[in-house]
Amino acid sequence: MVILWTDGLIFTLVLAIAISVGMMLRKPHFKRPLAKITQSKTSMVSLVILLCFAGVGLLDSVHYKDSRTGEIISLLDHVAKPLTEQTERTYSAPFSAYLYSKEMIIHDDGREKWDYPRLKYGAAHLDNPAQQKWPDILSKAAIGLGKGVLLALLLYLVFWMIRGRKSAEPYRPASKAALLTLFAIISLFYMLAYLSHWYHVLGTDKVGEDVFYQTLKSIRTGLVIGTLTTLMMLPLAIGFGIMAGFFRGWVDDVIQFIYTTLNSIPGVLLIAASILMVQVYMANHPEQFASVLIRADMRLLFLCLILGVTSWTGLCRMLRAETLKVREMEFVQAAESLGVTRPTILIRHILPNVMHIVLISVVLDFSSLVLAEAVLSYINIGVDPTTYSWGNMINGARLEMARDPVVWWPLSAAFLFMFTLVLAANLFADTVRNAFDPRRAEHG
Amino acid sequence: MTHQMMSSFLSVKMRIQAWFFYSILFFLTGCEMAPLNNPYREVPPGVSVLYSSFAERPKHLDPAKAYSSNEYTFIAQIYEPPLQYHYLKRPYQLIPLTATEMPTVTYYNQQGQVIDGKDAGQVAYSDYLIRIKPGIQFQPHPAFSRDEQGRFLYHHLNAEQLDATDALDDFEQRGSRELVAEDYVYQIKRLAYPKIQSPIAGVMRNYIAGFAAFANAMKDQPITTLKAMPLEGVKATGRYQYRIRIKGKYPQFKFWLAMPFFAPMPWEADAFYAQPGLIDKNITLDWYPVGTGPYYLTENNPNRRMVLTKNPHFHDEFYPRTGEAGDKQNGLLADAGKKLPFIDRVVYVLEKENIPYWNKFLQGYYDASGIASDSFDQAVQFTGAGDARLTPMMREKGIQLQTAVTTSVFYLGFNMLDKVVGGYSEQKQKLRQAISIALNYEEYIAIFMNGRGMPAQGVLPPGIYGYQDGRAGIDPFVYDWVAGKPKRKSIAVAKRLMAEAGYPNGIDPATGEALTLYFDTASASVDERSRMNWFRKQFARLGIKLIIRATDYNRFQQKMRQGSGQLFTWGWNADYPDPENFFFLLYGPNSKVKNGGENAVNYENPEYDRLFEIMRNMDNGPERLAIIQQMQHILRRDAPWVFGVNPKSFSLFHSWYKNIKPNLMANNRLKYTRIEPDLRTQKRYQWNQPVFWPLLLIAAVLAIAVYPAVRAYRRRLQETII
Amino acid sequence: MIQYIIRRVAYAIPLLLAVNILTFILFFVVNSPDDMARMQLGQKHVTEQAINNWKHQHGYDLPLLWNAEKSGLEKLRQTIFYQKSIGLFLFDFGISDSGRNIGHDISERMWPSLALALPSLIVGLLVNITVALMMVLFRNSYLEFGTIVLCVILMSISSLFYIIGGQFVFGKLLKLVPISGYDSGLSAIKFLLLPIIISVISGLGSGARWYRTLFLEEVEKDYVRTARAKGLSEVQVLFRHVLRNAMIPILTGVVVVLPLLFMGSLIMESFFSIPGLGSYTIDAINRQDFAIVRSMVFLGSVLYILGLLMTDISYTLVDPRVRLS
Amino acid sequence: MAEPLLQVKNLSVSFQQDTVVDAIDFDIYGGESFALVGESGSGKSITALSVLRLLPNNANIQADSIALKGQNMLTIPEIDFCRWRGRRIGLIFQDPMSSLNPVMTIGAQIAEVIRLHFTLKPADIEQRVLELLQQVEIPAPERRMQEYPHQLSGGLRQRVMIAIALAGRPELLIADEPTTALDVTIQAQVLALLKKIQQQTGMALWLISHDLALVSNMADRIAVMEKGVIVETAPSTAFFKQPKHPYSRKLLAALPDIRHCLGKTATPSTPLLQVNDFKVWYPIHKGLFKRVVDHVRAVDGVSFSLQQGKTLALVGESGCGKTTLGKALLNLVPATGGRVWFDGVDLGQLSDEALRRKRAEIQMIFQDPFAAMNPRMLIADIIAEGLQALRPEISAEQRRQKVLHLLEQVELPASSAIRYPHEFSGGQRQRICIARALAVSPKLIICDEPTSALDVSVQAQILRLLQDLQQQQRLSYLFITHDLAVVGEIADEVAVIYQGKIVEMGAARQVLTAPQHPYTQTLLKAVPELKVT
Repeated sequence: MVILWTDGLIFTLVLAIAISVGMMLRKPHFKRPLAKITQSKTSMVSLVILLCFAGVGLLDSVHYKDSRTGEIISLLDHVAKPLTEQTERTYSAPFSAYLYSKEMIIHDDGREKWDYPRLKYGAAHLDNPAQQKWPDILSKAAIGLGKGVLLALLLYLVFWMIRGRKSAEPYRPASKAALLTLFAIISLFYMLAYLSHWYHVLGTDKVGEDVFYQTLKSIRTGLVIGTLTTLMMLPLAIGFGIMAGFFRGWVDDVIQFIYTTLNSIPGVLLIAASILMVQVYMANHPEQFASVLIRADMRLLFLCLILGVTSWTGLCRMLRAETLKVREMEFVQAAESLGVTRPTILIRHILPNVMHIVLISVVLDFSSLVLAEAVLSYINIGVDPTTYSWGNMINGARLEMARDPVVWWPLSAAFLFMFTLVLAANLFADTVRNAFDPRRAEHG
Repeated sequence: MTHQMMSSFLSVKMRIQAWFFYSILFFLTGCEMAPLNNPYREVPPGVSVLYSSFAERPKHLDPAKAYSSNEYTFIAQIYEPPLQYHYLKRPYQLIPLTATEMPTVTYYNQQGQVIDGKDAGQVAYSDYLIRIKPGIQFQPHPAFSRDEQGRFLYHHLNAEQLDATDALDDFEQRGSRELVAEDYVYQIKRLAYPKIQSPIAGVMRNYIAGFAAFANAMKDQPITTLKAMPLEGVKATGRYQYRIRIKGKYPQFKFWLAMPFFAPMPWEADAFYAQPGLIDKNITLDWYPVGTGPYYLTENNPNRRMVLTKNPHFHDEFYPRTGEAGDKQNGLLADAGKKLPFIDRVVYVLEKENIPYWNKFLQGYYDASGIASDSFDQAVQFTGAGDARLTPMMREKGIQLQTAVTTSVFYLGFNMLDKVVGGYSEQKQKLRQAISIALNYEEYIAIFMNGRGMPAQGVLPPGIYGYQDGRAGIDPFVYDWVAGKPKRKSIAVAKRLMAEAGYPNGIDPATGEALTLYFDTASASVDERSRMNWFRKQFARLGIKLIIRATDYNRFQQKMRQGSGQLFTWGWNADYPDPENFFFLLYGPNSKVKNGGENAVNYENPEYDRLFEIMRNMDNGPERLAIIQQMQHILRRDAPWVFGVNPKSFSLFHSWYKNIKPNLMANNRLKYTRIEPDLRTQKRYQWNQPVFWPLLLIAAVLAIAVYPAVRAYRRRLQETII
Repeated sequence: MIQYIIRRVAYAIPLLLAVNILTFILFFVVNSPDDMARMQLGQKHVTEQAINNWKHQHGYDLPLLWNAEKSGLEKLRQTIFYQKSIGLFLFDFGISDSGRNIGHDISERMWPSLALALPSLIVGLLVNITVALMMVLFRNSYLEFGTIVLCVILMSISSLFYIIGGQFVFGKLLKLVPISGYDSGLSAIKFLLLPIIISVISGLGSGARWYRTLFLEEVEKDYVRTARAKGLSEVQVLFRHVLRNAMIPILTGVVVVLPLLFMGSLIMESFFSIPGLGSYTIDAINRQDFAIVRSMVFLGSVLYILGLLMTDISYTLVDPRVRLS
Repeated sequence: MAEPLLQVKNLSVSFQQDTVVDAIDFDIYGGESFALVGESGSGKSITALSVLRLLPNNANIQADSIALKGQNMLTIPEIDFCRWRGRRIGLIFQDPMSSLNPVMTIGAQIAEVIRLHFTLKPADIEQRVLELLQQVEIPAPERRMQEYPHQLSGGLRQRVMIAIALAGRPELLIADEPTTALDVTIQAQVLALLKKIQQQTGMALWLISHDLALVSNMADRIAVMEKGVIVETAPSTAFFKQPKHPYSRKLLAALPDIRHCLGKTATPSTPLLQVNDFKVWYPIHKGLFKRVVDHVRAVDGVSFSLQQGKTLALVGESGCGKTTLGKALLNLVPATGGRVWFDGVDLGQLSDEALRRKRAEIQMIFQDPFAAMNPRMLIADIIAEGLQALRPEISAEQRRQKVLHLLEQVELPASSAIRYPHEFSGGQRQRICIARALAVSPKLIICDEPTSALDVSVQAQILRLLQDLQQQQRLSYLFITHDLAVVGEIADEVAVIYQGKIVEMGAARQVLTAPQHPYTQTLLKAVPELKVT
């Protein structure tokens, strides 16, 4: 069991979320919005999707040293071992039995022919792909789907066992939708997984790695960027924001000065410089970064850090403004007249009343961060080129789009997954905002 | 900027008309029309313009500083050294350019008597006497322009003159003058001048007599004093002839004489550019060259494009009448004896990404192109015999393919100072040999270079004297000769070598774990990942665990200098077609760590060094060849490099592109090329017919999307309570 | 008013100083002057001598922040930081490490950036407002819902997809526009058409939603009810009252970014090889040309601060309630 | 009787599930002034808005008919109906500030209506605007036309609103709480103006208000609304003589009355709070270096003393500095000058810590019970907060007991301890606030308009509660209010504040019955008397 930096942080984050949700469930002023969220179909569906992504991400965050190769791999790698091992020479289309580029084939009889060679693994079990392929795919898909459905039903049974007693009447329609999505996802995913034993369901990339595997791996990167960054920035934003708003005077001036300075530096330059810095550090301390994975992980973490540093100012400003409002509220004055000390007032009166802003902005930032990762990777100041990420995939895809015939699947795959994640995140964020933002309580 | 605004406003009127024309036209008919996607402005008919590109702006256009290929693409067309390589003849052959004939070399011994110089040891110094053609004129340039009294117009610019100028074109007076030997001498002085920081100053001070002394003398003199100050070893012995004195014997020097470093530089240029205030407007010798070549730089906006225009004063030079066998059939002698150059103008457009470049090439907006590995399948296929030819699609476009094995080598180096991979003991040799076998460069070439390259068998690439192909030329430690082909030894052999080297199955007895090696790389691009994965796999086959350490180029170089690296890939591109230019990469005294030389692996083998010292001063001949063979063998045994790849360059040319012959030494090829503009125009029309219906479709969809809104609004207006 | 501006300008100076120091430190933690020299001098035959020459010529042979040898003020003056910073404050950016005059380059590259950014901004603004107004006009109807969903979808697509897709379809397949490049004057139009459209579309999702919320906030207000009570029709209400009030945050929001338009857009410019400041910056980063990077950071901060100032002023112009003090 | 101008038959309005207006009928006749009275949330405003179709889309309106001059409005399509608004039915809203477009000059806002409904030449329009402004008695109309709402005082704004409403020469003018946001004196003026205009133009006036006293002076007929139902409709004279419906009676009974002060007898007692030449000034910064050029004198040299177990009422209009004074006494706002003795101690001399504890003996009850409690905290915690802060030594259990005791004192069920503020009505919240104040067993409670946000009936209860508490624990109140009627109910002594200074002070009955200072007199005149003839 190896725990990388990001892994550790992710698990702490998960823990934190679990706890805070638990606490929120007890607080009625959270209960209402939460109820609102759980009642909306879209939010529940997107939540389920997000959770599924998160599941994959977590699976990919449990690392251990593989006894055989001594490489550090994650559970996901373990599950997807066949995918990692079945690498072709180069591109091949989804479900294809042939390589995507012609090359010299030397037949057994020594004849040489310039043609598309068969794949080493993809559809290798067929001896005459031309006729057999599609029937085979369909049948296998059917089997896979069937198994998937069974699995899903099984899960349902367990699920029902657990919470069947206290049936959640009010949430009926939404939870039904959620369960349906879950059902669909599980069975479809299982089908794909099943098929990928025989085929490259999303094709292979330039060096013949399975694109399906890459996209799965990319999920973790996206999630880490989206979540850890906020984790990094929250303390800064909340601390400074509230203090500036509450104490005003010189404290306010100093904090404002700090974030104006940070804001006025073009973010890209800041990020670029910092990333360079990490590389220098790694170059000077190679012993600490024994394996590619660790190096990449370090860089990823640092990227989150620096993104956090560049992005806390926005939230900070909002919190400051809100605090300025809240501190004028009469209950704060009442507390003062009751002789409550200022720190207590900060914690007990100010913080809880600005928390909804934090929540909203966190959820909103998530998607934009996931998108930002892609852009940064394009300018080579994103994640380490050896880490799987949608950004890197898109980056490669630029070249592939120039080919003729076009290599469309890596781009499409990245697009599909990224789009699903971000869309889900956005929809969810919307409902969260509508639920928690007092101003938007009335209209959608 | 004001300038470009002006030009833009001038072009406004006609543009508007054009746009209206297009827009009207396409809604009426979809028929034949001027391509909308033409990135260039129209050129007057009859003027033949060549379109090319540059990925990164050249750092220097000063022949004393420029050293990289992207700089040479420009200055080699502008500056003329005394010698050049024959365009058609192979093996590469030096011929006079501005010189009347090849320089005459006389050798002297200590006592100063003339000797034949057979024995390099005897030679104290050798004189190169060069005669240049009279009547050669410099390009038009304000630095030369004088008033009727013969005083220089622009050598003492005053304030308002400076304000008036934004680019070089703003000096309306342009003069010229005849090229004299003194200009060549002056340029060599510039090489020595410390402030200019010529990259070859370090090399030349070892050869040209008095070079070092001159450099020291000029340490803090202003550049204007350069003219007066004499340089002992270099003297103009007449208006049209000058002499260069070389310490000892240095046969390779004649190759230097074909490089822009030794092109003439008029002192007026320095005098002109030295004026304060010009540099603030980016008017420096680095951006506005002054040469005698077939072309001169008329527009230099490294942010967008650079334009070479035919030099009106260009001296008589003619297309070669003779070539090697087969040139006639290939039509390479069609223009024999015609006056050079053929093309009126060359436009280099800034193009960072190679995708747009490739697409524009296919659309006919670039005349020539390399092949990015991603577009390779689209362009090229291999026939049964394993040789490359164009795909049908390309052929029907009439595109021509040209291939050549470059005189360069990409190798994987072992840092010989390293404890694990370095050292000269039997075992270390075996370890390195094992790795050499395991790294299957055939596969590498197939995957990452689409077969554009051949596995290197030694230090020397093909086309360099001393290279042998066939059985004699293979690396016996890595290859066997099977069925008339070199065949890489099996992985089993490598494993055995590993065992003998003390790492059975790659297990390091010291740790008991798999042997861990570190691979340093400078680049961090995305496709690098797959390359690194490949390397990892290859090493894994020996049970070696490879760890990639990617940093930026600076760190990488630093590592190299400190010798803290272990494995790394690097390449070398020939300066001149002589084996010395490759063998010196492993010459002990050139060690990077010790002397900051080019010997990056810090290889040091007394025997090899001895042979090298003999070899480098010899003229080509059987005994030189013999020594070269010995050296090759030593290297193959010690295996300080895994001799990686000699890349093959594939380039594509459109049908209107004439006189194509690969020439890796000559970089002033431009003057020989000819294009047929009419053919090009016609093809462009044919290839770039815009497609409009999707636009209409989109419009329709939008309309449909908006319609319900309108209807809903109508309904809203009519609604009542009950 | 004047006094206010003066105060703000005075406030900007320590800000810029801080920015400058920060970038300076960030950069020199990363690479030493020697690295820079090597970077610029190229790879073949680089001698120590040459490096020292280069450092001397570009003034990198001084200590970074503190010169121990010198005495008194010179301790501060004779440092790279002082020498390099002082010019910036006079907007004399000096010579780049690769030997070109930065000020000149900036003044040249500014215009393409502007030619791309300004139209994108204006067109984007118009489109966003129209869509947003439409949503508000049909609020609580399936139409609004549909548009919101569309917006969310647009938002969820990475801008890279838009660019790649756009180039592929319009440039390569339909051959309607040049794939990339730039030209001065009106001939720039055909190069800019695609980038502008793309940036508008990619900005549409978030923009329209944001404006919608602004409009909705206004629609809730009492004076809108008054306007209805006056007898204005829905459309009149929207255009005469809601739009006008909502324009205040919108306009001021736009004003903030106005100056920054000069900085250009990194991605767009490098994809369409438009010779603007955006690509200039990217190149500088990749070439580690500190002089340029520093100048651009400085310029960026100046423009940002200018933007803030302009925002405050524009408030007083568009909103009668606001007074500066 | 003549055919009614506006006839509403069986009108119901509902949002989603809950019905806010339930099958009401009423008529309004030409030229009369009709008042719809009810407490907040009774659905009176909704009724008006629904008639004009100004409710948000999610409102569901049903009615047999709403007819103007016998013309059923329900069947008129929106596009035509919006021509009626402003033209045939004018509307005045409660809050003149937010009801005016902040970025348009008032001239433009009035002109808009005219341009909309009449085809006039620009010059004529301007002329008409002037007329209107004069009609609503706005001084210097030419100048005002060019000004923006924020440059006008509340009264003027409301006049502008009226002008806008009148601009269309409507047959019916709906005034929705037209004066609630205004000070007493202004209120009187505005009402007078409305009356006058109604007589001039002979249009019908539909007045919507919660203030029976006010209505009694204005309306010819009165309809009382309770929870969406009209419980009683009667001519005002009849109504005030003897209301039929119990709810009406309750309302009337709850009305505070100045005359109660007559019953008060001054029993001397020891002074608890003594304030001497108390000042609260806000600096005005100007210039490059933000020099202080002048001060806003919110409270300017106030001196008074409050006796143990008594109530001193600080009366004044909004912005006169009474609230500032209260907060300054609590040190929520820094005082600029003056001295304060609180039962014998000079607060100026105390160290911060001692001050903090001493100050706890002075507590405050705020105007807005909704803002006065942290919505994120349980009632128990809210009440116990002061105890925790000042007496950390007492155990949680004791604290719980104390809290329950307090709740009982303010007549709230013990169960409310574990609930959250939003679950309570305004009145209950105010009780909780009182409990919170009592928790630290103060000697003095500053009540800042404690009842002005409440309905009359609730107001009465709170006042009673306060009085009871005073009896039980000899509390002293510093009662800040603008409502003289309330003063009459509760105060022993009255201090009238005008522009930061006390202009008149004395025993309640004396000040209220025989005011000396002219300002006090105008105040008293302005108070709407319940007309019972």
